[in-house]
Amino acid sequence: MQTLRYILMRLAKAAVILFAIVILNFCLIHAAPGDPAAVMAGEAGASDELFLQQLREKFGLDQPFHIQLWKYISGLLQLDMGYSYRQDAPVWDLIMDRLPATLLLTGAAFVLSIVLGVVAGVMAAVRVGKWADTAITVAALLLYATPLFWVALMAILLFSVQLGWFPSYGMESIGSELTGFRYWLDVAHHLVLPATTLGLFFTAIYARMTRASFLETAAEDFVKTARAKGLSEGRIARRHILRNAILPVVTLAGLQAGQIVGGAVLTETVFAWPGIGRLMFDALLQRDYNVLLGVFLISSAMVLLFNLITDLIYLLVDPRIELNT
Amino acid sequence: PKSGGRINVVVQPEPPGLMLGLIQNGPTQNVAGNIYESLLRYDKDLNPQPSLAKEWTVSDDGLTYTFKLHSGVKWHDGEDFSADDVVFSADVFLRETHARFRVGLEHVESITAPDAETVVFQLKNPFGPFLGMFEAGTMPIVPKHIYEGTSFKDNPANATPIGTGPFKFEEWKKGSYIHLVKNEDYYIDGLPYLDEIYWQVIPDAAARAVAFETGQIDVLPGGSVENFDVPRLAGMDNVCTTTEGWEFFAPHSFMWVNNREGWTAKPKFRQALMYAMNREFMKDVIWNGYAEVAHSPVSSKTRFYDTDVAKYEFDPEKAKALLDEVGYDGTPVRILPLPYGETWNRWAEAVKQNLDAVGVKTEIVATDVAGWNQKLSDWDFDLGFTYLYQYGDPALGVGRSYISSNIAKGSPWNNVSGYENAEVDQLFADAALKASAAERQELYTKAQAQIVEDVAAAWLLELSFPTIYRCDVKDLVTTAIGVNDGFKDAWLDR
Amino acid sequence: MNAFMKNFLRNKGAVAGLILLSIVVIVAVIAPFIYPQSPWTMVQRPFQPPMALDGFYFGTDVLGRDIGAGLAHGARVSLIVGLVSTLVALLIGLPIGALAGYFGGIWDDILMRFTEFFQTIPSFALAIVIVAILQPSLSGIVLAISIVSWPPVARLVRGEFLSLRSREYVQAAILSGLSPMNIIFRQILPNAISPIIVLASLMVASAILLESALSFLGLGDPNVMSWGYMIGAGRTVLRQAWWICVFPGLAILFTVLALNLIGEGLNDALNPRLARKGR
Amino acid sequence: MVISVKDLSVALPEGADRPHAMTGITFDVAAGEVLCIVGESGSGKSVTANTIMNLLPPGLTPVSGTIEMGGRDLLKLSDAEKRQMRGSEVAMIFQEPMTALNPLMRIKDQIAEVFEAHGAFSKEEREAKALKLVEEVGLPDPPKILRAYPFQLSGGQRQRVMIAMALALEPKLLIADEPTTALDVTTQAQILKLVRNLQDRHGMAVLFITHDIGVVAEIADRVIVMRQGEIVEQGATADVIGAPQTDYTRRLINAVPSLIPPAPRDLSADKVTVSVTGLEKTFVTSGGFFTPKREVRAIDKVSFDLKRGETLGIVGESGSGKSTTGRCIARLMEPNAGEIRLGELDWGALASRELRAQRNRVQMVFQDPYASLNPRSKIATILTEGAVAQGQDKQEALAYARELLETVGLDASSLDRYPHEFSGGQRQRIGIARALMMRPEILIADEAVSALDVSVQAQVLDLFQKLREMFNLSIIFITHDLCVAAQVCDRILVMHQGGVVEAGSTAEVFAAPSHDYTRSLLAAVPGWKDDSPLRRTRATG
Ligand SMILES: Nc1ncnc2c1ncn2[C@@H]1O[C@H](COP(=O)(O)OP(=O)(O)OP(=O)(O)O)[C@@H](O)[C@H]1O
Ligand SMILES: Nc1ncnc2c1ncn2[C@@H]1O[C@H](COP(=O)(O)OP(=O)(O)OP(=O)(O)O)[C@@H](O)[C@H]1O
Ligand SMILES: [Mg+2]
Ligand SMILES: [Mg+2]
Repeated sequence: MQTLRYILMRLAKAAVILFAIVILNFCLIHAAPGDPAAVMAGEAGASDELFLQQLREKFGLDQPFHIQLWKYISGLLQLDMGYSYRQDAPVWDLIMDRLPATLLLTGAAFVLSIVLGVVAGVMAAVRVGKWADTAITVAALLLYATPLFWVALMAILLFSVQLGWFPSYGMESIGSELTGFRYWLDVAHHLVLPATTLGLFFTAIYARMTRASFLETAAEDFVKTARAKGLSEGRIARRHILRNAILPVVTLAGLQAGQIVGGAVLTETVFAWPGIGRLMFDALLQRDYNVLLGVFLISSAMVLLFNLITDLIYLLVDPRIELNT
Repeated sequence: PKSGGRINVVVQPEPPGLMLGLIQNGPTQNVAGNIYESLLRYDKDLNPQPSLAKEWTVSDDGLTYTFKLHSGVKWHDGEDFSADDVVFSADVFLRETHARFRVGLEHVESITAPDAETVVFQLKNPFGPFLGMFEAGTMPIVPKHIYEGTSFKDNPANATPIGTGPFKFEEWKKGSYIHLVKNEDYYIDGLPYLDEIYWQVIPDAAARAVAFETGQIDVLPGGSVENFDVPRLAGMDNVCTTTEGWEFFAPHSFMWVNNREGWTAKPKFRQALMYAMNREFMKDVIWNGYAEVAHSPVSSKTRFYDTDVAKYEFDPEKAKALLDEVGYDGTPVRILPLPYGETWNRWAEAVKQNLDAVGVKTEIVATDVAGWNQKLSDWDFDLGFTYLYQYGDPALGVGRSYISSNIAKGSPWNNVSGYENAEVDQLFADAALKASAAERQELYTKAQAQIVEDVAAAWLLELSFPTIYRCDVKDLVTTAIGVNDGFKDAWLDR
Repeated sequence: MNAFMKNFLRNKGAVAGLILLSIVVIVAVIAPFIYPQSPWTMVQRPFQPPMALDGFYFGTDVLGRDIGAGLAHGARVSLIVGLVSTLVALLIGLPIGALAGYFGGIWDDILMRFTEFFQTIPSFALAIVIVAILQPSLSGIVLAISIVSWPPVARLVRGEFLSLRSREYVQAAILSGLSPMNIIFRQILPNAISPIIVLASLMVASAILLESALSFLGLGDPNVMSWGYMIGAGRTVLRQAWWICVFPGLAILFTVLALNLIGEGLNDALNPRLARKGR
Repeated sequence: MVISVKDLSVALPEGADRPHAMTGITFDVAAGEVLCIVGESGSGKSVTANTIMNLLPPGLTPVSGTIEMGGRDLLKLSDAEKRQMRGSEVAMIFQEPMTALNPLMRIKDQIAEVFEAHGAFSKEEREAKALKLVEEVGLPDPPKILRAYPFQLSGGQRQRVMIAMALALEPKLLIADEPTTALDVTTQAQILKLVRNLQDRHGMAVLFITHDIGVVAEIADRVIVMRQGEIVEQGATADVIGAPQTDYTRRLINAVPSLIPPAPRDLSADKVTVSVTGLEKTFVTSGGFFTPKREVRAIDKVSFDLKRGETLGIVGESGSGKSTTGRCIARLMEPNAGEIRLGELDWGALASRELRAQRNRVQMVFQDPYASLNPRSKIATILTEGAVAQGQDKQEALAYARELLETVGLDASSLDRYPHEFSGGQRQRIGIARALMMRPEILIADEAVSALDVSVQAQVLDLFQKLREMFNLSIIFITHDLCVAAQVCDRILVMHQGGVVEAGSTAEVFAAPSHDYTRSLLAAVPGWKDDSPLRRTRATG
């Protein structure tokens, strides 16, 4: 019951934040030079006043700013995210078209990074000071310091072009008309490179974080108690240290799970992954306001959702927690 | 030729829509040129060829154009195509939606369909380039039965384009690909040969190159990879390139030079700019040789180019002398690059270096398409990169950039420089209305000489966009618009 | 202070980082002397591999510009972007965090909601939008990076202030009748400074990465030579001329690495318990 | 003998304060015996215990000696044997009950884990055993405790859980490293009794480490006195405490504050400087997930008067509201109700600007000598900044600071140094000097000596007495230690759950406590039973 109330409270708060975000973004985006009509005119290779006026009228851009804002918001309140005139489709459809791809990519990257990161971090912490620790720490540092797009370029060069192991772009073999299991296998094959490159950076973060947290927890009193009980080191590491050390990692993961939705722009660009990061970037360049706002709204909502989920997970893992509403 | 097979082509950027009657930007034409058709096609010398019209006649006074249409043509939804569709498209639909086509319509008195397979265009006055206006991008024929009486821009059918072309729209997975399939009921037996075309969206130029290399892509239409990549890709086994298929467009690059204010308003200063630029270097290095130096507002690849036009060769000393003469005081000149990819950025940098070298201070103003458009439309620039199509005739593709009646804020496609010369205005006006090619040449030669003398704009290069494709793709580029309608004839030798 | 230096210098990684960073800083400072010409000047034939020509140890790029000159001048830009945007982020985040942490209550509520709000918007996307609005220019990029990177500062500072505020010496200062400003700046801030320094060193690193990512997307300032620009410009020819992209990539890698190593070193030397709060 | 330690030396890592933690110590513990190790901080008590457990932190290595138990040398065991030995033959409990249990595991699992680690019993049996253990250590509602997480238990309960875990496999030796230091007197008394009882019942040997002579007197059969890693004295408790052989031991014993208050002073003539009436403070914690919104009534209708030159002791166990009272009077915290007057002035109603101007009248000395001085400021700054803020001239303030430093027993040259260059006792003196710099009328000392070693504690207490006389201060002395209160306070206020349960002159309260709670507090003070050797020694000495 209390959980439910808590969740409802959080959702209400999230709605307020989202509302503020919508307004801010609306103002920001409209502050950018040019408008969608101008972009379309710019791309068309020919245009005149009439052409622009028709477009602006059609897009509703001829109306005063506050009316546009009001229309957008009242649309949202009716769960209507507006229409992309450029792409001639409802924003909701466009986003839903692309969202699964992004979720798949970031989800895979997320799972990969957290699993790999935690394992590497624990391995380093357990062997602190030994060569394995040094190797993991150095590797994590290097990954952390390398530009993501750079890794992506190198990965394509090596694994697609030189070795031919993985496709270099896209989410599926276009036109192969695979179905069922074979289809998913194909998608998985395409997923390897982008998910890995996107995940590696976060792997580095989790590894470093886990290592630090693990070492810190290992110095706590209850670990000494566990030793005094005669437990084996492996069991102490697993049941006592790791479980406590993982908590800050969970927090970070929650924060980042939301952020990588927006952060996938680079990966989606390099790998031509048809996700919403790319949709956002294109929409920005095309001043496709509604789409851009929609993507922002959705990804902010994701962030809030993931934060909530993290807090709920925290609740499961840590009995001490007192959630403040 | 063999039938069958599937082909993968890059489309870049992802088009905003495929309804060619509404949108005529590059990628839309690439894809939709195979869905929609017009009355004619043009061979590489810009001679008209049959398309929806199987034959046509022009009256001697140059005022009456009569087209006989193919019979048995069906729209992709199974409805019959008829001359009414043509009249509707030209007279109603495109009049409302197509800015460039409207220019031609000004010379048209009436468009009629005496019978279901005949269309007659009656002109008010002779209009030299009129026969060049029946290309799919200029005058796409749209289905009357779907659009008549509706709001064209909001018609839901825009999402599933219906044409008469050799390929039908099948699926568009946004951000990923557009799938076209063979039109089984195409009115020419045996055509097309291909079963399907996948137009793939790959946002990153390097990724496009890799996709071609790894065999996932068969055709890279012109401009889809950076020029630096072309020689490498062209050098691969079983890869062919061609610079053909751009004759109709003859892309012509130049910088708008703000003729209104600042130093660029001084003709001598503009001449100095011309002498300062090493356009051979730009051609060889930035365009990898896939270009020619542009000496005139008219492309050397189209009709009416004057080979004797005065040429500004690379001559920094002369540039400096001219700058001294006008007393240039070091006020920075703003360069607005074209936000179309790395090549264009490098180009702006090269221009900047050339100008810096003769002592002209410069500053590159980076923007995206929207910003570029806005700055040009608002005349907020000193030098602004652009490239324009010639559309086969100076009356269609050149005059618009230099005549004073075309000076208006709000569009980057009119006389953005703000060049005003009554004599030039008159020359263009006269030339358009002449039917005889010789008379027209004379007028255009005069116009070119004057515009070049005044440096109304800073011409850079006549661009070629090599199409890169696997050699087993045959007959890909057969017309003056290349892949835009190229898959009608293409076949796979596999 | 001495103990701090000793601690810091005992850390091999930190020393390596310091040396690396010093090299970068020195190169940035003396860039105009080793490469007096503008890095944009086309000085040689394009696409010359490293060492192929005398004096062009890093080769030339697509327009025949000296990559060495680009690296040296780019070091200035990258460092400036990193430092200035971190500074600006600190200027935003520090007061917000300090006020929230010190005064608590309603202030804390308002300021932290504000911070959360900025943390909710995906930061990279926000940076892109801001640059697009301001149109790519160095100041726009710096501002965008600052705007997306201040929230962690605010949170960290708030946390520190929250815990330091109840320290007994702060209570004693209140009892001494010192003004809130005095307490914030003289009593609390100096004690919160080590984690802030550590965070700042890491922020410089991420700002450099962020700038390069923006450049990669074509949102860099075209008038200044930065490493991100060089990679962005060179990636299309990565296959023909690896050196155009690889050297600036390595430069970023090493600089960011150095900053991270220093950050970790500072972390260990200044405050061994910071690791989890830092991010 | 359950265990015998012979000639044990443990080396410290390079850079430590001395080369060895202990050198050549020898002792043994017999079954059914409680052996106390006592000594000042850093004397090597914990290292000794950890060596026996084979739980030395990295860097510390036994360099000589043997620890014999059941015919084996514990130092020579393999890793597996060591693990086997821990928990089953030797068990250990630690000082900090708050952190010694895994916060994420239920009590049940933590106890059962001991069996599991040693492969004892089936799953069901383990649960049953755990239940029995929890009952045996006297925890209320055992099934509920088993299901609880550590954070849901009080400190004393957690320490009982620790003991239950230690007893699980009936070890022959129980090592307790200051298990009661962090607890209230009453809880401490219960735990000591529990240890004693259990030992009687199970007949095991107990090695009990403490720095509190009172605890030694209460529980030990035999005592070892350690200093600087060496044993300076050992023997039966009655002998060592009753008739200490070495100066060191004697000093330790004498430093223990006596529970016997000195003769009362006559203060009837003095003016009232502070008068508090009906003070209330309620904390509202925002509701949490498991805990609904909660109100804590930290203090409830507290009233008292304080005269010029008088010392008022506020005593009570943890959480009784002592600090809250002090902080409200210092106006570091706003009470919900009640009046505080300084003489005629309505102190509690001063607005913040006026308050800041008069802050100097009430000053505090804090508990933690490490946290109460700004580590980034020089002593000079720490001492003078308040005075300067009040408008005093910088040079004058410095001169006064020098004077005060000498008054509190520090060299004037200390001004140029930083806090970390001083010992805990010295820092506390600086803290006192800082308070005096403001020329206060009222000094509130919140647990001002609790963190100090007994010997240092005695000196600081003396200093307080001296200063009170010199400056004619009114002092509110907050402490949980009745012995300390007995030493310095003229009057005592006993607090319990936010309310004042008893107030009166120290002598009266100690001699004839009127409230049950006061009585239980007094009874819980270790080592002062009528027949205690400590009482004897202190009475004579
Ligand atoms: N991990 C360690 N590293 C270095 N020195 C240590 C370590 N643990 C203890 N020491 C040193 O060993 C000596 C004995 O310490 P120990 O902890 O046994 O003292 P103690 O008597 O238990 O003191 P306390 O009453 O403060 O707990 C001290 O000088 C201490 O500084
Ligand atoms: N800032 C606060 N917020 C909420 N509750 C508080 C706060 N400070 C104190 N309390 C609660 O008020 C009660 C009294 O606390 P106080 O610190 O006055 O006790 P104390 O007698 O000084 O105890 P100790 O001996 O442990 O210092 C306790 O229950 C405590 O939990
Ligand atoms: Mg100890
Ligand atoms: Mg207290």
